[in-house]
Amino acid sequence: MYGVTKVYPGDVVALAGVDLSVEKGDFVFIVGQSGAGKSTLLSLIYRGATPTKGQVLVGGRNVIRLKRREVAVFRRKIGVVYQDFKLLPERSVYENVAFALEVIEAPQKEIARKVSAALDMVGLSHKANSLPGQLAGGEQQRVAIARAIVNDPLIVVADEPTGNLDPDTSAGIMALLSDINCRGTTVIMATHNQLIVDRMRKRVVEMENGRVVRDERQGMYCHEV
Amino acid sequence: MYGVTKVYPGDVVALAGVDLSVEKGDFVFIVGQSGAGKSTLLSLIYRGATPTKGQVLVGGRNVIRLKRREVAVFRRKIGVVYQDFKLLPERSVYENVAFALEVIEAPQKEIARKVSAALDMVGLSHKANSLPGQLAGGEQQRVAIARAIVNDPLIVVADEPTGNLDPDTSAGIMALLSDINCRGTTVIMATHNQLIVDRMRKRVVEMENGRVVRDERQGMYCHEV
Amino acid sequence: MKFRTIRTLTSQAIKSLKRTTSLTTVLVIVACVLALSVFTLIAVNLTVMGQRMQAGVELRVYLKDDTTEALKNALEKSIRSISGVTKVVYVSKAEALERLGAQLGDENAFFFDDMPNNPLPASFDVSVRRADAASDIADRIRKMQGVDEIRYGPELVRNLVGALRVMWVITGAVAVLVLVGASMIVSNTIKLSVFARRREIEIMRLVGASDVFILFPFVVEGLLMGILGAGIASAIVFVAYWAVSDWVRAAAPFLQIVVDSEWLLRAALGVVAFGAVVGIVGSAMSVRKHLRVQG
Amino acid sequence: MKFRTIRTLTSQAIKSLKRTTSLTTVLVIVACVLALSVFTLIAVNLTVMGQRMQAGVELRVYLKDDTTEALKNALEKSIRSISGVTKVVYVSKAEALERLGAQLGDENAFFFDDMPNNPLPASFDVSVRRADAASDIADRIRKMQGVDEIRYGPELVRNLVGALRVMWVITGAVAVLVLVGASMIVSNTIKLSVFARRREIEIMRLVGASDVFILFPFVVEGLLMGILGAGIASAIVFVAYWAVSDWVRAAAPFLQIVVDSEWLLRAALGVVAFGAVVGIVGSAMSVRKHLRVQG
Ligand SMILES: Nc1ncnc2c1ncn2[C@@H]1O[C@H](COP(=O)(O)OP(=O)(O)OP(=O)(O)O)[C@@H](O)[C@H]1O
Ligand SMILES: Nc1ncnc2c1ncn2[C@@H]1O[C@H](COP(=O)(O)OP(=O)(O)OP(=O)(O)O)[C@@H](O)[C@H]1O
Ligand SMILES: [Mg+2]
Ligand SMILES: [Mg+2]
Repeated sequence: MYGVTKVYPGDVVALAGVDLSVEKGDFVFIVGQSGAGKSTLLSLIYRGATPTKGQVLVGGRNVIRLKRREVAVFRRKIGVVYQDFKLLPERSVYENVAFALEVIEAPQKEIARKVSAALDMVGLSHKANSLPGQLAGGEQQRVAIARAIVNDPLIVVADEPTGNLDPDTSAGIMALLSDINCRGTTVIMATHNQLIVDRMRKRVVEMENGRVVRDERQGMYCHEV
Repeated sequence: MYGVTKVYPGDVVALAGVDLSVEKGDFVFIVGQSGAGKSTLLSLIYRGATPTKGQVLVGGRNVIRLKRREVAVFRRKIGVVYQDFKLLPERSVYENVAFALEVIEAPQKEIARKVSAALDMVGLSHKANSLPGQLAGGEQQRVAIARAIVNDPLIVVADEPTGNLDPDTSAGIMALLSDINCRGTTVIMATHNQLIVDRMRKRVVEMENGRVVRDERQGMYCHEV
Repeated sequence: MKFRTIRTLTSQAIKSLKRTTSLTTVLVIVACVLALSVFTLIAVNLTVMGQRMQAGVELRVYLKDDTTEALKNALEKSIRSISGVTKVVYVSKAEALERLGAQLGDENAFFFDDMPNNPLPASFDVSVRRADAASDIADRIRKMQGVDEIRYGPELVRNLVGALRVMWVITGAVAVLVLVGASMIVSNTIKLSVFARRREIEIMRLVGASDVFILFPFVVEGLLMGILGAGIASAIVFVAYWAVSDWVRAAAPFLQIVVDSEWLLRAALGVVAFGAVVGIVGSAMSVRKHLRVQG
Repeated sequence: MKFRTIRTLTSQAIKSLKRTTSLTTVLVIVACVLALSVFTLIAVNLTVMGQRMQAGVELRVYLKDDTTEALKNALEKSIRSISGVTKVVYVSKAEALERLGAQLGDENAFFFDDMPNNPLPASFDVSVRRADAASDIADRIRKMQGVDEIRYGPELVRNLVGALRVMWVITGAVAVLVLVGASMIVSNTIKLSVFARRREIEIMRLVGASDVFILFPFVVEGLLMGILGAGIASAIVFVAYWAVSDWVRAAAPFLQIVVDSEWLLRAALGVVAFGAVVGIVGSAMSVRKHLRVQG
């Protein structure tokens, strides 16, 4: 799903010549040490950053060549769970999730229905009117997840979506992502959660210092098990 | 170390009659589901919030009765790792860590020495001049940890300090906290990381819906093992 | 954009307007519009007054005692033909004497009754359109045949013309200053409020909001702020001007302040429209620039 | 606080000042100080001019022809004793005739030479301190024995006094408006910049920074902004005023503009000090209020 990629933001070499391709409908874990370049790799997919060298192809389109107006349209097809959540601090949980539908100008009724469903799925219906600042860390993370999945994206990019969640809730979220994946959505997820990766037995890409050092179908979190 | 505590922020019952006492030099894990009230409990210790009912005693002092000026002085003796890091976005990593020493007006030389040492411990010496926005999630978390331990606090309060860290780096941080604990510092840590809790075999306090439901010396993450 | 979206975004703009931070911008706009209005009103009034005063400037052209009727008529014709001259009135020797009598007052007039011969010369009273052209016109007339001497209107009027010119220049300079300063402040204030919401804008972009979608609430907010600010300011000016002009009419009736309620109302509406434009353009430009930087 | 800490915090304030967000506040201060200065200078000049003009207001008190020397002296004494009267000059019948001759000009003067008897009355020229008291004083003099009639100074002077009064009131009103508006805007702009840094302030408090520690950089920033803003403004005013006063002296010399470089310099320093105080107080208050709310 994308070709050659290399990035050097500033003087820091975050990605050093990464080649990776993901098929439509895949479920991929990106693992690796802190600072290995996982988030940077993911940001190339939703065009949060552009590579210094190399090309990124998503759905057959060259992401780098997108014009300003096209970027916004392009991003609407990708649901992203950011590592730092990126919730609008002055809007309620409901409004935050609804925002992803408002930008595609969906009918009000459809918005209401889909947002309720998404909040139900992450177990936060009772917090719909809270502001992000009034939520527990794990609750904020689940709002971010709800926003990413609410408009049935083609690709879900999730950066450490269970970092602030207890094992039970994490399992629920993983079940949710599996479910979405079964319905054809590509899921690319960066994580440090060994238990989850080992239990799921999906494709695992391990990174180190900006390079892909391992790429296994049905892999485990660790190199040698 | 503190007495009866109860909190009701807004209409949400985050803590419902919690009794807990921690001895000087203890190492305590707080575990529990997302939204169980762990962060709220911790915030009472460093007076990030005040209880609606009940009293909080830290080092024999009633935290609620502190005057404005005393609060600042009090907080300097407690190192806190916030769940959302709370780094100053416009200061470098070095300045962020140094800030905890600047507020106690330490000599410039001592600041330089201690900050370098703390950044070494979390493995971020090479990023000293970066801004928080230019760091990976796990790197930001480690800056927050460095700031919490840099001025040799009496108590370290850590809220999910390994949420964005890979198992190897997490192990390093836990070794660091154990080390600090051995030198007499009380460590209170909220976490979802089952592996860590199970491996350390320290005191575990489990919370559910704002209540303490389990409190074991040398406990495991889960109820029934 | 669909109409529904516009409604949603507008209601968001109104919500955001209610937050305290927008107050600054509204206040700045109020202050700027007030300052501009005050200066404009002063300038308009000074101009009108000045025109009235200048219209009254006269030259008195004294004729030689031996001027013939024919020469007098020729002279009148040549004076009339000078551009800038608006009126020429002949004052005969007899009329001049009468005028002097009136000037000296009743109690002194009697002593002219038994005057052996009239010593006063005949003259033309020449009105000129613009006071500053008076000396040029005087020079031209002085060279004509039959002219004995030329006198200007009172010194004070000429001085007043100079004073008014000074006032205009100062008013103009201050107005330019206020305008430049005002637009800088407004644009900077909006920039600051965009800066305060930079995270919000970044997040919106990442979620796939188009530029227009992000711009729109800011533009509406700017529009509302502009209308609000300019509206408050012109309401204050409108009421204050009525009060002041009433008071001035009582305290200094000869100033003849310009009061034309229709004109004022139209000006106020113009000011509000101006505020709306400033608000829209200011916020749109700031946000747009910010979006560009973000890439 | 230790000196070292003060140094550290000050350098932080300067760093933060370099960011664009502070520009707004500096601009607002510049604009406000400029507006205030311009109005103050106009007001000062108007006042001085007004005082000069009013000093020139005179009443002419005509005496009856049969007034004895004794009565004349008594009258002079009573007029002098009226409060508000600054000067009393006696003009005899002969002097009055001379004055009329001078008024009428050389070419008309000759016909007074063969005047049978002098028809003009003697008079007192009475100067009064304040023009608006003139009519009261005239009323009192009119009732005295030996007084035939009283004439005022020219109409125009009285009108000018009225016009000046209007100007003062407008200037005063605008000055009050500018002052109130300026302080609101400055305090709001600082509030906005505090708002933009609310997270930073919150984090500082959580790390154990005392109020003074947090306040200090803001206060220093406010101080610097105030000095900078007021400094720029007074430099502009200083230079502009020199230029304008030169130009005015050439264009309208009779206006006699106030130029006293020492006075101006002292005023400029005062303005800068004022700016510094506004900056300190404004920022300290905004941050303090913000800290209070945070609890
Ligand atoms: N905006 C930036 N400017 C400069 N360097 C950056 C920037 N963003 C990331 N980096 C650097 O690039 C490297 C890779 O960062 P990245 O965020 O991709 O790591 P990561 O694998 O996501 O780590 P983590 O697991 O801790 O989130 C890090 O060394 C980081 O410091
Ligand atoms: N400022 C606030 N205003 C209102 N409710 C709040 C606020 N902060 C927290 N809460 C609520 O209090 C409850 C407990 O929150 P808390 O942050 O203590 O949970 P937590 O155990 O730390 O969860 P997590 O593991 O997800 O961080 C949650 O339901 C949360 O929504
Ligand atoms: Mg990352
Ligand atoms: Mg928490």
